[in-house]
Amino acid sequence: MTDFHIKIGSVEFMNPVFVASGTFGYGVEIPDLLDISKIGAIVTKSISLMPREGNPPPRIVETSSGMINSIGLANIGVEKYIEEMLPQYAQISTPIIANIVGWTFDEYLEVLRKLEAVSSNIIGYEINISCPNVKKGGMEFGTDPETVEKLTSLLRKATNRLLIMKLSPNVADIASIALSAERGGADAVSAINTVVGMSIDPYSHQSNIFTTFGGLSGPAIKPIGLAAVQKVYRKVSIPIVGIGGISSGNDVVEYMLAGASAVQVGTATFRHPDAANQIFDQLKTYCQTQNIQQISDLTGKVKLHS
Amino acid sequence: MTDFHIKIGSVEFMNPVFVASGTFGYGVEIPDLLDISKIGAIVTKSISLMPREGNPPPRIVETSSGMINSIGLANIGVEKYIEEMLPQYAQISTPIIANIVGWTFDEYLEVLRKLEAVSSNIIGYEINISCPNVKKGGMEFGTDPETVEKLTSLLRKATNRLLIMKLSPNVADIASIALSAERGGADAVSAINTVVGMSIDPYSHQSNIFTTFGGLSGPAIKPIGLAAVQKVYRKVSIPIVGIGGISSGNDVVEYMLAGASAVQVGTATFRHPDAANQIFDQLKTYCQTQNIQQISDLTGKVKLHS
Amino acid sequence: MIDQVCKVLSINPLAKDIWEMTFSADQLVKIYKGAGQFIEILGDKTWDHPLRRPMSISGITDSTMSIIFKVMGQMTSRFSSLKVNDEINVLGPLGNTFSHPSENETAILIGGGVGLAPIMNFLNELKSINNHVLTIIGARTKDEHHLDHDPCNGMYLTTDDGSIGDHGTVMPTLDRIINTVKYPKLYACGPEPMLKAVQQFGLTHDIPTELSVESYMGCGVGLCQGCVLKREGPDFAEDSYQKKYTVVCKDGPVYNAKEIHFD
Amino acid sequence: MIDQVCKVLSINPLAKDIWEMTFSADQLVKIYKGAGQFIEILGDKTWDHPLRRPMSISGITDSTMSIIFKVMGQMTSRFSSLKVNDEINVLGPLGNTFSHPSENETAILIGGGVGLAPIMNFLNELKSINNHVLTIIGARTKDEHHLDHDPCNGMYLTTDDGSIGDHGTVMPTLDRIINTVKYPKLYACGPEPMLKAVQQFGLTHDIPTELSVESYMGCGVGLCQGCVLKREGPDFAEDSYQKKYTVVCKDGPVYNAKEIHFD
Ligand SMILES: Cc1cc2nc3c(=O)[nH]c(=O)nc-3n(C[C@H](O)[C@H](O)[C@H](O)COP(=O)(O)OP(=O)(O)OC[C@H]3O[C@@H](n4cnc5c(N)ncnc54)[C@H](O)[C@@H]3O)c2cc1C
Ligand SMILES: Cc1cc2nc3c(=O)[nH]c(=O)nc-3n(C[C@H](O)[C@H](O)[C@H](O)COP(=O)(O)OP(=O)(O)OC[C@H]3O[C@@H](n4cnc5c(N)ncnc54)[C@H](O)[C@@H]3O)c2cc1C
Ligand SMILES: Cc1cc2nc3c(=O)[nH]c(=O)nc-3n(C[C@H](O)[C@H](O)[C@H](O)COP(=O)(O)O)c2cc1C
Ligand SMILES: Cc1cc2nc3c(=O)[nH]c(=O)nc-3n(C[C@H](O)[C@H](O)[C@H](O)COP(=O)(O)O)c2cc1C
Ligand code: FES
Ligand code: FES
Repeated sequence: MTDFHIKIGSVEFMNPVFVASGTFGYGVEIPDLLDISKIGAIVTKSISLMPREGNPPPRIVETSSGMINSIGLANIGVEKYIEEMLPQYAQISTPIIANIVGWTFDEYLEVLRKLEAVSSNIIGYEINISCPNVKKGGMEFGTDPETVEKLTSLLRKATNRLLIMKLSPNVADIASIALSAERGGADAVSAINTVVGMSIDPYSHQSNIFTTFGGLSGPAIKPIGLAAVQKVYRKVSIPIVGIGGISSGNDVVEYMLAGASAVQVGTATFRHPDAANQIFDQLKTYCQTQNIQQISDLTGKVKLHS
Repeated sequence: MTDFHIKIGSVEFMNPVFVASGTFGYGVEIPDLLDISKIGAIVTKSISLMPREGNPPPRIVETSSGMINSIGLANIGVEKYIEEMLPQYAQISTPIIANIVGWTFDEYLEVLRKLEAVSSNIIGYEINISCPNVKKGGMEFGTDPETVEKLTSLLRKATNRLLIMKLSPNVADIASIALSAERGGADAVSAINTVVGMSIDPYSHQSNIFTTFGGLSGPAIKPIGLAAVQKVYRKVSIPIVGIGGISSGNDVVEYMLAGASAVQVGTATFRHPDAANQIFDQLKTYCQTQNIQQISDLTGKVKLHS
Repeated sequence: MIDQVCKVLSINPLAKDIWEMTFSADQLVKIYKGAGQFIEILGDKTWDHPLRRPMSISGITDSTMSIIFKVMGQMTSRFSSLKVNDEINVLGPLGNTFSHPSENETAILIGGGVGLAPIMNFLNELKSINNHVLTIIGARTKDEHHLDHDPCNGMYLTTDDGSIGDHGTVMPTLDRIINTVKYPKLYACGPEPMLKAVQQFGLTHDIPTELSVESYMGCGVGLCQGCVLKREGPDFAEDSYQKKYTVVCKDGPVYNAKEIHFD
Repeated sequence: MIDQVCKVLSINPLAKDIWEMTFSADQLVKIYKGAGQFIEILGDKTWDHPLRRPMSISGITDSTMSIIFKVMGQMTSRFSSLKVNDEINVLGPLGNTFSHPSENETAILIGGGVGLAPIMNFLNELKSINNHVLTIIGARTKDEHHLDHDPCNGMYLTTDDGSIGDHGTVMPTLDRIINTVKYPKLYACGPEPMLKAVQQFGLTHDIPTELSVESYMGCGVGLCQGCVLKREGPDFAEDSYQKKYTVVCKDGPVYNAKEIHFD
């Protein structure tokens, strides 16, 4: 029997397979066919200070082994989230990680403070920094090491709960951003968010996404996510949550070998709402046949040639 | 009948579908089954000052809708290239673009000068800047706008032939790099080179690539290439050669709509050695059914929603 | 909803590029709620085409479901090459249903192109409860029709080129027969221009109208927020997050014509 | 080489996880040079698995080619589910050939696992020109063999577990029969440990030895430089760019044992 417990910061999870932000709603409006109690943790869609209606359609399009989305961070806003969603978590045993987004330092901080202010069943926060910094001329928060360190330390001061900074892959050097998050006091980093992509209908000549650019996800980006995790693993000592194109138990193993302590499943859930559980089952089979005693033993154990 | 002529700098090409660097050798050792005279242009594998044996195997691995390579810029070096390959171009009517790589400014310049010094059948140069700058602590040339501008202007002074700077996608802001290339005097930019990726065998725990990190190519990265081309198109006025995951005539159309004047086919050639010609044939059919008079009319004509 | 591996029981061409496929669905039919609902098919185990394809349920029995589909692109073309006994993965039933006409109302069903799929299903549902129904099915030309023009039995075909049935879109026929009905209720499914016309017609004549809409779908189950459509008016369903957009796979695909806004 | 769409003519299991497939190849056979050559199969029109899969030619007629393959992963598993009349896209013939033994030499062919594919092809080629040949085929256990142990006719089987033929790897058998032959020439194809052992044996006993090697391939035609193997010694083929590495798909897959270096 394999031990599937993993630890991130001071929090222990029963199972390293989480569901990714934006692909599982708030964790309460889930399809009836699946048993969420078996999922390692649920990361909510990004929550902002004010409600957001999101971008006009078309919001999604399929690509080779992937998809592009531009949902536009549609969400009910933190107040309604506290009012309507938080109470429902009392009925759920699955750990909930609230994903927070903002366009200024203050916005991030205020959302976090509002959540901290209420006694809640949230186990921690994941911070979406793939968002344009309005004060810095629209550059993504996640592209500047100093900004990331400052944001992290601001949030760190405001909570003792698990604090995970979610890294953008659209940078030249993701490891240095991770280092900033570590210096700022993050318990962990997660990587990667979606990769900037575009798609055009050759017949109508129209952009297949209203906002022209969207976020590429799915198996197409798995190699990019794996490289990011390995690069970050070499640079920081805090745990890493691996994300990007995970659709099988073997994919989880690849991410853990590259350096992840846990993983998140995103796009795969759109093919099978129950994907996270199916992937965990495949992981169990792998561990049994490969005789893995402790899943956390895999973390960072890739054998390099050079 | 569609007119397929396109112009880059002052050079006119009969057909906008080229073959990409590193996927077609030097253009002379091509498989007997294909007629290269129909190809728009051949970009050679990267040529360096000294011969390079390349990286140890494993050098390639398949991924979802893509592959990772780490050939290590294996090549015979510029002197042998001049001696053995250049003379053979006399027999070929297809335009040849020599791709050049270096690890210092001087190396790039010396390769270019050596090629310029001999009367040759090369129509121009593509400069591979996805290479660590040894003087700058191993940061890729292609990630720093100043470096790119400096390199471009150095090379510009040394040649009047077509000068194309090949952009790396592994940056936060590819358009600003393109702008540097334009300022440095490049006739055009090409985008994109491969995306940093990794792959692990979950059973052996070994990296599937000797050098751990390699370059992701193929349809998986098409959305990334398209986004890059569109971003660059918005920022510069020199022509763009679109690269990344092109495997059909429709893909060429997408790239042109996004802003490309021509395209290069890479990985697709590994499935069908004749891919570039097949793709051009598909493009012809598309143009016929869609009644396109002039292929260059498509460039940049994507219809945006916002 | 459930996620069932289904066996293809029959697959036949109905008209030009239009196919009917019936598959085993014993689990799915148990939780089926009514005409208007759809399923999402995963035709391919590989990730080459990651997303499922939504298809209206066009027919149902104790243990089977049918769809009618048009070959549009790569996946529908692959569906058309499925053979009897091949397996497909079906997620469903999804979405809401058409609401039945009240006792004094007469249902006028309007289908355009493969929009006839849910319409035929609803027609059979209403027939089974002895409702009086009129049906108009539009297509561009004869080759795209597989039904008979049979006005005496309330089945009107239209073609843009007049090659069968009434000449023109569905609208002139609707305009003509609407006066023969005291309390009409309209139900339509088809291409957006047709839906717009029916919506306009219903609003202008103050006739209750339900439209089944299409939208590019990601998950089909309300998780991705990809399938949104703009709302009209202030009403909105409980389970969508936004006032401006409605989530078609969950709140739809059937809407009161007053509720939604086409661009 | 050419790129031909071929029809599957037969596909049958030979042993545990091992299949033989024969396909139409009228164009391919015309330019075939001899045993040792291989083909690259594109089993899938989608890009889910982008790369072709290299397979040694195991048999050939006027108009057909055969391969023998082992189910290793996703594509070989898909190949095993191909049916008669299905189409595959085949690129070939690729690579070089085994060189024939000179008149006074006796060929000893050694195959391990599915490495028997080019070996069987070469055996038939040599038989057709009346060469005297000895063949040793190794496997882990009986289930993986489909030939008969027939030492009288020069066919030796070995199994690691002794369940059929000689007990052990191919090496003890080779060691035993080598003394019955005056001028032996070794030809081997199989897993790397076996190739290493045969290489070592050939070098130690100064016996001319040819090895057919495997390598992860990209293009199969010399364009990608992905399939390299380290060289031993100074000799190198004209058409490879490097002294250190040889390009297996072009310079190989058959090498003089002195030429190459396994890690
Ligand atoms: C709720 C709902 C119910 C539905 N019910 C049905 C149903 O019952 N029956 C049915 O048939 N469909 C139905 N659809 C639509 C169906 O889902 C789509 O037609 C299907 O997903 C297309 O998949 P595809 O892979 O074949 O096409 P894709 O490859 O995804 O794309 C097709 C699109 O590509 C473009 N295109 C491709 N090739 C060409 C070309 N040669 N020339 C011009 N343009 C081209 C067109 O824009 C076309 O719309 C429904 C959709 C929804 C949302
Ligand atoms: C010149 C040449 C000639 C060849 N000739 C032949 C031939 O005649 N016959 C033949 O059969 N093969 C031959 N091969 C090998 C053949 O090409 C490969 O076996 C084939 O490409 C595998 O493809 P795949 O998609 O099935 O496996 P892949 O999915 O590409 O990978 C299989 C690999 O994955 C790993 N793996 C997958 N599943 C498991 C598991 N459950 N447990 C442990 N490890 C696992 C293993 O490392 C295995 O090697 C030849 C190769 C070359 C280069
Ligand atoms: C439809 C969709 C919506 C998403 N919304 C969010 C979001 O609100 N916040 C966030 O941090 N990430 C969001 N993501 C990114 C995912 O959490 C994940 O990082 C990414 O999709 C890569 O994983 P995958 O390849 O498994 O999907 C979204 C992804 C998709 C596909
Ligand atoms: C095997 C291989 C080798 C390559 N070698 C080079 C090279 O030497 N120089 C270079 O500029 N790009 C090189 N590239 C990058 C390609 O030219 C191209 O930019 C990239 O593969 C994306 O296009 P694709 O998706 O069509 O393959 C190589 C790509 C591959 C797959
Ligand atoms: S398709 Fe995902 S929410 Fe509707
Ligand atoms: S497989 Fe591409 S060079 Fe050998």
